[in-house]
Amino acid sequence: MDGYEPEFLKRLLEQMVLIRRFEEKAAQMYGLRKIGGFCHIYIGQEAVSTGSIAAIDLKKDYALTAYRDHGHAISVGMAPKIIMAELFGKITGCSRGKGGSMHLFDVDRHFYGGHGIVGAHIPLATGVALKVKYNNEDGVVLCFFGDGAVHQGAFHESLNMAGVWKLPVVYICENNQYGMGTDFRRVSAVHDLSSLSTSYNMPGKQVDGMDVLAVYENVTEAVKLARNESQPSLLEIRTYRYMGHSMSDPATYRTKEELQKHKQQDPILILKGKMTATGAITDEQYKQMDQQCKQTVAEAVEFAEASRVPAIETLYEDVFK
Amino acid sequence: MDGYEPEFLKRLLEQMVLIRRFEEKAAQMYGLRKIGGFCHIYIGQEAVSTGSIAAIDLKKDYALTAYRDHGHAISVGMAPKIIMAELFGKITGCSRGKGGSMHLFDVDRHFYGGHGIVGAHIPLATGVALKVKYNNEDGVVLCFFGDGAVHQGAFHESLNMAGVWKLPVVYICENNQYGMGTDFRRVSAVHDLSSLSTSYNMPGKQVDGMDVLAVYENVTEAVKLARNESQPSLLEIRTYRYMGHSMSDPATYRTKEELQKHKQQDPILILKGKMTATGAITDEQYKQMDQQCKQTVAEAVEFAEASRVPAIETLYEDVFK
Amino acid sequence: MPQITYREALNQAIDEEMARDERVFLIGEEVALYNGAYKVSRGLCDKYGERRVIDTPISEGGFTGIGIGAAMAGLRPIVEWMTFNFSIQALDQVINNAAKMRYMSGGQFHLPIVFRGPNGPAEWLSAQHSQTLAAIYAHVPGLKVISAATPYDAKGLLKSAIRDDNPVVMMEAELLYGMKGDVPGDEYLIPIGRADIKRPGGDVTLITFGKVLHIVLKAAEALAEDAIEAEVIDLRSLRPLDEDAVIQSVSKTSRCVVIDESWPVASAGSYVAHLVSTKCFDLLDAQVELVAAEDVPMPYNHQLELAAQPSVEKILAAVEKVMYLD
Amino acid sequence: MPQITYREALNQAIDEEMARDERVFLIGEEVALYNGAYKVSRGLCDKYGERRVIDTPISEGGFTGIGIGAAMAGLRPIVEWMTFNFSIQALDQVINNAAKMRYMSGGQFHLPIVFRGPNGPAEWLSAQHSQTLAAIYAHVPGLKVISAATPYDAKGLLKSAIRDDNPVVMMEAELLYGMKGDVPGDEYLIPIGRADIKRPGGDVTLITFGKVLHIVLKAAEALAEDAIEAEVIDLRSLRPLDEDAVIQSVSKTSRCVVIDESWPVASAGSYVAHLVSTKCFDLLDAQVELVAAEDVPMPYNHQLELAAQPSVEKILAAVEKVMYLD
Ligand SMILES: Cc1ncc(C[n+]2csc(CCOP(=O)(O)OP(=O)(O)O)c2C)c(N)n1
Ligand SMILES: Cc1ncc(C[n+]2csc(CCOP(=O)(O)OP(=O)(O)O)c2C)c(N)n1
Ligand SMILES: [Mg+2]
Ligand SMILES: [Mg+2]
Repeated sequence: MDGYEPEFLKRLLEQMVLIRRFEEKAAQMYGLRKIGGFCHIYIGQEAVSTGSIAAIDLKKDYALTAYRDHGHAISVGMAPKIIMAELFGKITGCSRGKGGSMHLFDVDRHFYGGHGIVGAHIPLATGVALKVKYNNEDGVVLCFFGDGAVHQGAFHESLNMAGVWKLPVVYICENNQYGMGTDFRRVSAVHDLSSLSTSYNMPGKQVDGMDVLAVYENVTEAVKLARNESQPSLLEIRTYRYMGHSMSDPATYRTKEELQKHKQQDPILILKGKMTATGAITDEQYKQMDQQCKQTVAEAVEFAEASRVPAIETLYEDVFK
Repeated sequence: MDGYEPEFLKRLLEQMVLIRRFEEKAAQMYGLRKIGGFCHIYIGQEAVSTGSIAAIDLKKDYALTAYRDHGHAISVGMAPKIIMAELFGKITGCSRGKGGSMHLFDVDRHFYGGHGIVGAHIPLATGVALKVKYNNEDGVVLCFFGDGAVHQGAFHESLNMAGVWKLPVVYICENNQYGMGTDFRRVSAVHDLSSLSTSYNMPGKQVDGMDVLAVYENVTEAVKLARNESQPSLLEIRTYRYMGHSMSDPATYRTKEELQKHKQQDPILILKGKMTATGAITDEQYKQMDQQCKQTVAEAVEFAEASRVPAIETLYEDVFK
Repeated sequence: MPQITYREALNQAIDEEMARDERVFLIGEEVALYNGAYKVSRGLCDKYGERRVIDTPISEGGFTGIGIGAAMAGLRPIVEWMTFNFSIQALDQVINNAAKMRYMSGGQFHLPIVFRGPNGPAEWLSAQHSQTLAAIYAHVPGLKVISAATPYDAKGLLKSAIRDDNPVVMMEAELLYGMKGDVPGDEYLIPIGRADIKRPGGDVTLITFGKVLHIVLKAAEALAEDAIEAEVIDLRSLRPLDEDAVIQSVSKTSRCVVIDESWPVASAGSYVAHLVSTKCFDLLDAQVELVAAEDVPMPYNHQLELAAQPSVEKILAAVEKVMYLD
Repeated sequence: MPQITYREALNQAIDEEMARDERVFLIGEEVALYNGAYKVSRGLCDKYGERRVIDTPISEGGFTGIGIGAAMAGLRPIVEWMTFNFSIQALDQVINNAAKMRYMSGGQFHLPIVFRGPNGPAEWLSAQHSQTLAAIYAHVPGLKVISAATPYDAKGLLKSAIRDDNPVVMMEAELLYGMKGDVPGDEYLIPIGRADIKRPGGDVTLITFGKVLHIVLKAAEALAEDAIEAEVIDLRSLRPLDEDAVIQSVSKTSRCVVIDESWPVASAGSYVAHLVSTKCFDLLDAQVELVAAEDVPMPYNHQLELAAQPSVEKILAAVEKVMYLD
């Protein structure tokens, strides 16, 4: 905690709370059938997108992730109402109601999605890093993916090329222990996923993903390597998702005890605890912060509700430039 | 050399000479346009197929490789004339003139190809190993591929599953230093390819591929692991091809000196040298052996020449059983 | 006759064939402990164990190829793709290995393997998760390609596919899994390569396959109210294609609409339309119309999503055209 | 006008566009130090260096996706596939990412990227190395799909493709790389989406694209000896398709044969045949015939290999059918 500005800590805390409240609301709206399809909730993992993206400068840096992308979208600074409108399939959504939950994008904030095919965005992120290096820019790319994605050929091919070409990219495996219903240990020949980095001649490290400051510090280190030495790396950030894989998954493959155990490592509680201990925040201030987040999310729903559905003609738009 | 039966050594030597003579003839026939398309010559690498396949029992074991497959076909015991007829596109060829140089098969000898898409046969070999384990058989599978193939996603996906499921397979990377015109160091983030095994929780080892006995011994070890403990492993067998990638490649990407240097490590000369030193073979016997091989190859050409081309109706055969 | 769901019908087919033949096994993501992403394999792991119901990592190319290798070596794998969208990652294995191995080995191998899973759009899934990939598989010689629109067909076709000694791609549909229908208790097989007349009629032939059959039947009912009797042909198999059944029907009706929820260009539907136009040139009283998906990626918003797909209205409009009622 | 090879025409196109726009780069296997497996990129690495001409590992899915990511971020990659056979490994990247990214982001991204390489059979290569994959790409909305049959078209189309702000798949042909033809010294572009009449005629329309154009032209010459004037239309672009050009020609000739060296089922050729049959129903004097590859994997033996492909004889037989001369 030493050396952190209270304002910075508050920003991290507030962002995590905002994600939590947003996701609770999204789940609720899904139940009300305002949102359809696959909806993957980020609750439990808030520290990962928050701590990681706090370590980069989106004016020059980039972030990409898979379909469990609401948290990242909030972390890059997208307005919750624009995200909620997208989940509602409204024309005011970031993707004009065409992408939905899995396909959030904000080109101006350098948030390049929001991708649905497991592992298939890893080459894309690597290509963005190639562009940064090609243009001799000062940027780095954060590429987020799940523990399930590391067994895709795309992971291997991308990391090898990033290793050969020394691209400025940080590969962040959000190991939330499960790929859908599968415990990652059942499908991975090695259980320390950070060790996969050795095949690509890059550093690899396991990070506690429930501690947003640990995430921030380790990503900051990896970003420095990428920025200053164009050295890619792989971080395995150990985290946990509280809800099922998607809204349709009852998550019967794990015990209540396991879930409870992890909830005691709640990323919001941990940071809040540290901050109250050092006086960086009072209970009153926290309540106010939480209230504010709830308010923001409620307004997001109002906005989404009030927005129009896309006109049928838009079906034929956005195919080509 | 200790402990080897002279007959065994002679068999290895003869097989390598037969492959060499066969390949010289194939190259010549390609020049005469008796053979068309892509033709990948194995000269320089004879010790790999010879030493490896000598370590298995094809009654219960299996072998698969890529398109540079003439050597393996001879090592599993396919008749040179059947192979040559296939290269000539004749109906008497192992694949009825439909497969050609890249697609040699002998189902009875458990030689499952002969495959043209780089890396794509690695899952197939893994699947054969799955069958062995499924049926609780005593077999093992040798899966050969080049240094270029390890950067395919298929390699990564297959080795992970073999590692998780403990399949009886030995992955043999024939590192002949080049994938087509590309020095493998230019496209691989790590230069010790055997080290890729660590990502899959399996042993990995580099082996001198110009020494047929080193190949034999190391593959024997790996086969034992696979057979007795159902433990897969990865061998990087370091070898060198004397000719271009295929018949159309002048191989200008390497120096004459480099080629000469490697030719001094010729696998045939090395074994022959050891055998003459210990008296396991005389110069006269070697000449006779060589003569016999040349004769076999000449007869193979005669057979191929005399064979009929497939009738046009065969175009529609072999699509379905 | 017992009424069961499409999902249960598939489950029974797999279960019966696994009981019948020890070489049959199921492999794919979440098929074992999770009982299948769409619960098609419910109970099978409990019954047959993890040796014969195998959960894989998310490695479509890899486990599809592993299935093919196992088939070369004599097993009879059923490879489940969680959805066909993900099968594109395995396409090289299917096209270059499964479809060609027998041919390029001069007949030395045969490949008794089934690739199956839900194909086509469900709801609110956007572009990457809502694709109908029938055309790609139908294009490739060396494959058999089938599609079931009812629980009855699902069971009978899947059992035939599992017993077939050649690679069979079977297309199911997420939105059909819950559909109920009559399925006999006694064993039956449906031969691969035969179309099925799902509704007889003499005025116009409607040719289709897969999930979209059900809206075609609705359109046929609407037409019947106007005294137009549509014959609805469910191809059931795209490869081999039952050309005779198609030609026979069009010989009778002289008018034809093909309905395929795939994109229109280079699709199975457009091929069938071409075939009818060519083979029945002298019989046709009107052009053959194709009702296909709109030629755009699939959007997320549900209204747009529906607008992108064939509908009763679009089918009726096409029928009006070929009957010169418009 | 200077006579140069098809290979040189492609090389000039890339060279000129790289000189013109710093964002254009070439990536693929063996494109740099080896100067290309088929020498299309000869000299470009010497001229532009390894920053802009990038050799990759054998990782089709990976480097294709890297190209797409680079395009999302503002570069203009040319991805070379050594042959289209290997592009199946990259198909998920093309279909699910390149073709859909703009759409599913609601227009936030555009993807100025070209995927190119030789498509279709060469000689003596057997099943895995001799595929014509036009149908698969033509099926997918969000892509532009073009094919050049002459050096002139190769240069003009490739330059347009590189300047296009959308993903363009360009199909070349190994057996055309050595072909010579007139190519102007001055810069020119050929618009994507327009067919080209390669031979005017009034008796029958022959529609084709790619390498097979040359045997179609031979067939047209043979027909001319019998006083049958065939109009030969080179589609040049399968997506978008120049429907007007096709309809206009058939309006004149009333007879049509489509020639496509792909397998017949669900092919671009069968789609065009369907389109003509439907749009020109009242104009046609005969059924539209399709000359395609035989519906089998490609064999190695050269006679069989030739028998599997469209030929002058097959085209003449089809023309005889549509002109009722058989
Ligand atoms: C190629 C592919 N295969 C299968 C799926 C279906 N699928 C969606 S998410 C998922 C699990 C992914 O797990 P993980 O990578 O750990 O990410 P998490 O959901 O835990 O964030 C699967 C199998 C898919 N989207 N893409
Ligand atoms: C997927 C795929 N990409 C590209 C090719 C073209 N190709 C054929 S061989 C080869 C080089 C392979 O090198 P390596 O694996 O080292 O084997 P070697 O030829 O040295 O035996 C390439 C690029 C192919 N056959 N398959
Ligand atoms: Mg996970
Ligand atoms: Mg090599």
